[in-house]
Amino acid sequence: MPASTAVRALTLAALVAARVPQAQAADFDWTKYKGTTITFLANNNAVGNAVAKHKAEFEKLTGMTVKVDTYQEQQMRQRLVTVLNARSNEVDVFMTLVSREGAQFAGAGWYTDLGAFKADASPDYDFAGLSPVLVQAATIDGKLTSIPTNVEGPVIYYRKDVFAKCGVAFPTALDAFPDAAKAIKACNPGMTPFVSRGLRDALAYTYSNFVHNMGGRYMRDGKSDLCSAPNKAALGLYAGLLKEYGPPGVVNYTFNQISSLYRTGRAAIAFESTNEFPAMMEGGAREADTAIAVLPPGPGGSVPTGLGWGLSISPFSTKRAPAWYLVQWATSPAMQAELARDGIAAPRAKIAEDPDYKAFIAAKPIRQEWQNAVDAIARTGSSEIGFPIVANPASRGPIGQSVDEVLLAAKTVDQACADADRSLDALIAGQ
Amino acid sequence: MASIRFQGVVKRFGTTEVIPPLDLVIEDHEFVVFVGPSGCGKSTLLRMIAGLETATAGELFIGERRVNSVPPAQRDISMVFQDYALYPHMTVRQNMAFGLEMRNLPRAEIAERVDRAARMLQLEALLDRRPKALSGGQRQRVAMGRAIVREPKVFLFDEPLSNLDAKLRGQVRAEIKALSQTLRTTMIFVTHDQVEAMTMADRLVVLEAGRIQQVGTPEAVYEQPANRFVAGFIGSPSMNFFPASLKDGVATLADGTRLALPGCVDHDAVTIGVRPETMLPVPAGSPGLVVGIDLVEPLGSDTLVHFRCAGTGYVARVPPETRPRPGDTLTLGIDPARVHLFDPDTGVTLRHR
Amino acid sequence: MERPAWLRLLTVVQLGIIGIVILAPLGWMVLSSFKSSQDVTAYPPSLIFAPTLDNYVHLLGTTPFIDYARNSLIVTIGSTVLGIVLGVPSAYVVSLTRISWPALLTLAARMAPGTLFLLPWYVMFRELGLIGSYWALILTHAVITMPIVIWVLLPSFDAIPRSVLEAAQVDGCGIIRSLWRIALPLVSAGLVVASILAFVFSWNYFLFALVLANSETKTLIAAAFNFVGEGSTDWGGLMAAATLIALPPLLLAAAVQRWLISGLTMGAVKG
Amino acid sequence: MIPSSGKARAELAVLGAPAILFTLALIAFPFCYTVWLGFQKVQLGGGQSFVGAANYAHMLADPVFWSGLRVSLVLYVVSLVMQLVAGTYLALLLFNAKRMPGPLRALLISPFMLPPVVAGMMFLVVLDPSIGAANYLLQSVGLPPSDWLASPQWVVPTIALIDTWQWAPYVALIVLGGLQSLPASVYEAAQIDGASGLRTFRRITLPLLLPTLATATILRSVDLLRFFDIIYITTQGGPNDASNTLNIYGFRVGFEFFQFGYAAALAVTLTAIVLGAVLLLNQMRNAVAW
Repeated sequence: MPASTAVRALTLAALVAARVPQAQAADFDWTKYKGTTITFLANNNAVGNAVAKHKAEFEKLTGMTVKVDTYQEQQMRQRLVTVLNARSNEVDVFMTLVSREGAQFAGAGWYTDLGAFKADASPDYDFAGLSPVLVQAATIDGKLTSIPTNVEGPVIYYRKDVFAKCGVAFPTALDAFPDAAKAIKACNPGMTPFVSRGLRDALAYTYSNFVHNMGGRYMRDGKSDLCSAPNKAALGLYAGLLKEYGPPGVVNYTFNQISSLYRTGRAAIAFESTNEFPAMMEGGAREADTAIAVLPPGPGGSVPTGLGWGLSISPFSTKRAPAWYLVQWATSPAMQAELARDGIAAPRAKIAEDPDYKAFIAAKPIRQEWQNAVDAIARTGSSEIGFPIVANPASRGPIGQSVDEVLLAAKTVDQACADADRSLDALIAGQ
Repeated sequence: MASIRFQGVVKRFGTTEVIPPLDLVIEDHEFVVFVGPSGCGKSTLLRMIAGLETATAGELFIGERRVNSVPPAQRDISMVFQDYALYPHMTVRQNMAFGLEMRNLPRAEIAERVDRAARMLQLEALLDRRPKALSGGQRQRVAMGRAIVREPKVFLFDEPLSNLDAKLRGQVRAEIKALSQTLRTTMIFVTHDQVEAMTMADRLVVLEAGRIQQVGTPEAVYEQPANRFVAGFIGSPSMNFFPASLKDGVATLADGTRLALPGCVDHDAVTIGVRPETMLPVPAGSPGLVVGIDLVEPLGSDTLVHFRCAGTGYVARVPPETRPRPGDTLTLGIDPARVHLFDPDTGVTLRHR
Repeated sequence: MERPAWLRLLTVVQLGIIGIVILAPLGWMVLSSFKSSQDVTAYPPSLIFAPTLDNYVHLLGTTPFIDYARNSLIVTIGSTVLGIVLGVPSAYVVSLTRISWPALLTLAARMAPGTLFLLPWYVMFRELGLIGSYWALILTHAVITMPIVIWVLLPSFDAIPRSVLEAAQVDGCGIIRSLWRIALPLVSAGLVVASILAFVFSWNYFLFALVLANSETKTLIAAAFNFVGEGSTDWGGLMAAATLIALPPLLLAAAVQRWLISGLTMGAVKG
Repeated sequence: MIPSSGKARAELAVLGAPAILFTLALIAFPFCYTVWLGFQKVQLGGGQSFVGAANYAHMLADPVFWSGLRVSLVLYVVSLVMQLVAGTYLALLLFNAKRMPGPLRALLISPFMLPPVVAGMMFLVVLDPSIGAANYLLQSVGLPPSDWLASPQWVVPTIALIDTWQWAPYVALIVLGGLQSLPASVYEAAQIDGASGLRTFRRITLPLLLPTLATATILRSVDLLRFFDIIYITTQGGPNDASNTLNIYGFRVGFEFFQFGYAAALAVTLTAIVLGAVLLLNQMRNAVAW
């Protein structure tokens, strides 16, 4: 983004000077669109809820009114697609997962290019401070589809007390994982040694980390590559862990079952999103005995999965300029520091230097571990979840299916990967 | 008060013609009974007068007014239904008042008319009850009351007595007859019961398959039936029909019995009709039909004797003192003057004996 | 004939077992709604726990539950009334004329998957400027309520003796007046059942509201999904919400159960 | 009975037309739009091209469609049989327990009044393999725990069980009505003929109930062939495609994968299946009418 270089330099300087939350540069008129009402279609996750929670501050600051329409992810997408398909101006700002639907939405012209709006940002809006990895991921065909709002990725939550009691060290390599799980199962039979996502349409999120750490990738030379040696190793490892050491019914597990299981002390290791941190710690029972780490490296090194929700503006909105005010406010350094204290990892490295935030992190050791994991994700993360094709959402099905088939012992690794390759090649060809 | 006139009226349901072209005039003040077996079209005729069915073709007049396309409510008729069709959610009073309300009569007049009708029918004590709390006979009277308060030009009755038990039926029959004499209104009464028909009618209209078989006073229809159908339908038990041949004033029945029918024209084949009550026992050896008795049904006032002749079953009505027994042989005399002759092919009465 | 005592006992015992099977999940839901977030995920599940109203307090305090409930009531009552206004005369005409295709036509919507309607309806109501108004929901929910009204009432109308309606005609009622003065009072039990069922099915329907409502008109049932969210799955809260959402239909069922059994069965048997 | 006078016709039209017009106004466009969409390849964000029957050809070659069809039919048959049996059984009990208190009766028939969303959530909690009460109950009586909704083998029976829990009472209501309308004299005759209770049921009650059961079958078929709500809440078609009914699949293709043309083809196919089944079942009902 060459055009933004100057802005970046400016805002960088500004940020150093002004780190107090809600500090406003005097020359930026937040009240320019006073009286305007904008509609925000939000996902009912930590990010969406946090923005909704602070919306009164925005309304006070700008004199605008925000209508927050919150849905659970699937319903939100259903509504969003319906609204955009009808080219309706009903929604001004919406949340999007670029790593999932980005290519499709961008192809459909359903994103406003936010690059053009950056000029109309408050001086303390440090655009350059946003995670370059995420900004890069949100840029499609040179257009900025969305502003990253958070960074998240699956990390290992584990019970250090159980590891200590059983005399097991946290594995330093991915392929040592089954041994650790086995040892825990042996010394603590009542406890689920390992839990992660088994739900077909949800597991690409956790599974991709295994694929990348094993040195695999989804696609090679325009073909599905699931039967390559690293991919097969990842498939065998992930499905095997869940099959041997996972809880009953893990094939239906996604974030909520996983955090319930871990929170109540019935799992030794949980591989789940950083966003689930508050849910895992709820009630305080796990704060003392939990440690957090990224997935141990494998033959492919350590490539944590990292992605973020983004805030986008509908191209059919008739209030795109006011909508941008909400987007820049929600993604501003000041707001992101606030959000971080609600457990939403900010896509801005500098937040970590915010004194209030520092104090917050320092209050509990586990928070520091969590922050470290988030940092690692932001630094080295890959957002390749599923196939890097326009039909990314549809590609997640066969991936999940291959894992579940092995997990349920319906197919061998070879059969499962070959079948998945076939479906995915058809999907790629069908585009 | 009005006459009713059918002119070439036809009724078809889909492609089925239930009433072929029909002409009929019912005079003012007349009590006419439509009678016939079920499905003969008598109810359809009545419902056409009411306006509940529309004539497919032809013209229908009430008084001088052509009513083909006049809705029921504007025909100035009232109707008593077979199941009475009382409004279950209204009291007796409301039931009777409803039709008047629909005509926007003043309240006082409605009350007055309802009271008068209730008095006439002895319904005063029941006025605030709902139909559910009434006996069958009471409901029947309410249905009549509902018809009376309207003070119509024509009363229509659609088998109104068929849901009553035998005793009540006789009583109500008399009441209706009395009513017709009090009100002097044109009344049309539909029934399949020939006793009702005979007892009530000024004139009978006997119908079969949508066609009028005969119109006439009960006596005329009984004594001079127009055809074999009417002869068989009116009168209980039915008239006996014997196939025969007629030559030189003597009829020969299928079993060889010879009956003297003086003055009759010769026919190779003829149907002889004899009413059961005109076959009376005569001393053995007298001229007559010699029969073996199959079955005896004593009715008290008379006794029915069932017998067979040339394989067909017949009935005679004999005085009880005869005391016939099954297996006995009986000689039945036949009065030549009361014998009916029918064309065996068309069923038409042969007038020229 | 008097049934022997042991047979009656057997019936009672079987009913008891079935009753437990039917009511246990409901009971568990209600029980869970009074559990703290710790108790609700405890294993083994406990029957004895310190009951708390937290879930309800939280639900009513932090979510626009009351607003959603009001929206649901407006949409449900609106669509039930519309369903009755459209369905009652239609059922009467079908019953009178024996021409049944209109009744079948109204069922067509029930044969198609609900998702089929979402995209086109959104486009349609947007053109009409009705997106985000209660009308979009009332109209689409009436597509559900109207056939219920028609099919429950049809047999009730059919059961009215034709002669009663003819008597009304002779008495001077036109068809409209005979519906109003004679037929409608006679099918009042059926009308109660039809209204209740229409109300319940409209209250329970979520798919259309998901797309046609906005933040201000969202119905309770469409909002119910929001209680399962990432990072905050709150089983106790979910069960509290489920309990409250289920309450109106259950209360209605209890209030009119006697009519329901006679009225519905009549409708269902002949329909 | 309706005379064909102009006024009567006008009144009939005034009464009958609004429902017809309303229905047409609301469903004609969606139906036509969907049929049309089924012949298009839809470019997200506007623009589509006519592709003839390509979506339908794709459907016939799509293994997920066939597995969806199979799941739909299996779930349909299993649920229907369970609901008819359980519903009839419950109806017989209710019929015999005439002096049962009203509120209790209301509770017994209440599940079908419950929002399916709520029923789904409720069973999600009860049947959770880790925290659910159902497994605890099984284990406490010495039975092995089940994965319920998480087992590819058991997911369809489990969903059928949930649906039966919810809808058997509805079937029971219908059957109860049928029982109440059976002429008492038939039973008296059977008693005089010396038939035992079971034989009376099999030889008299059941055959006489057939039309009622046929009605219940039609009413349930319409919903069961389009099975959606409970799966949408609980498994979304999983594990793998074990509970992926045609309706769920069509929904996912449309709103998760954004392939509107193909989704429309699936919706049209499902509608045709339901319509065909209803017409067929209606014929059957006429055949068993007495």
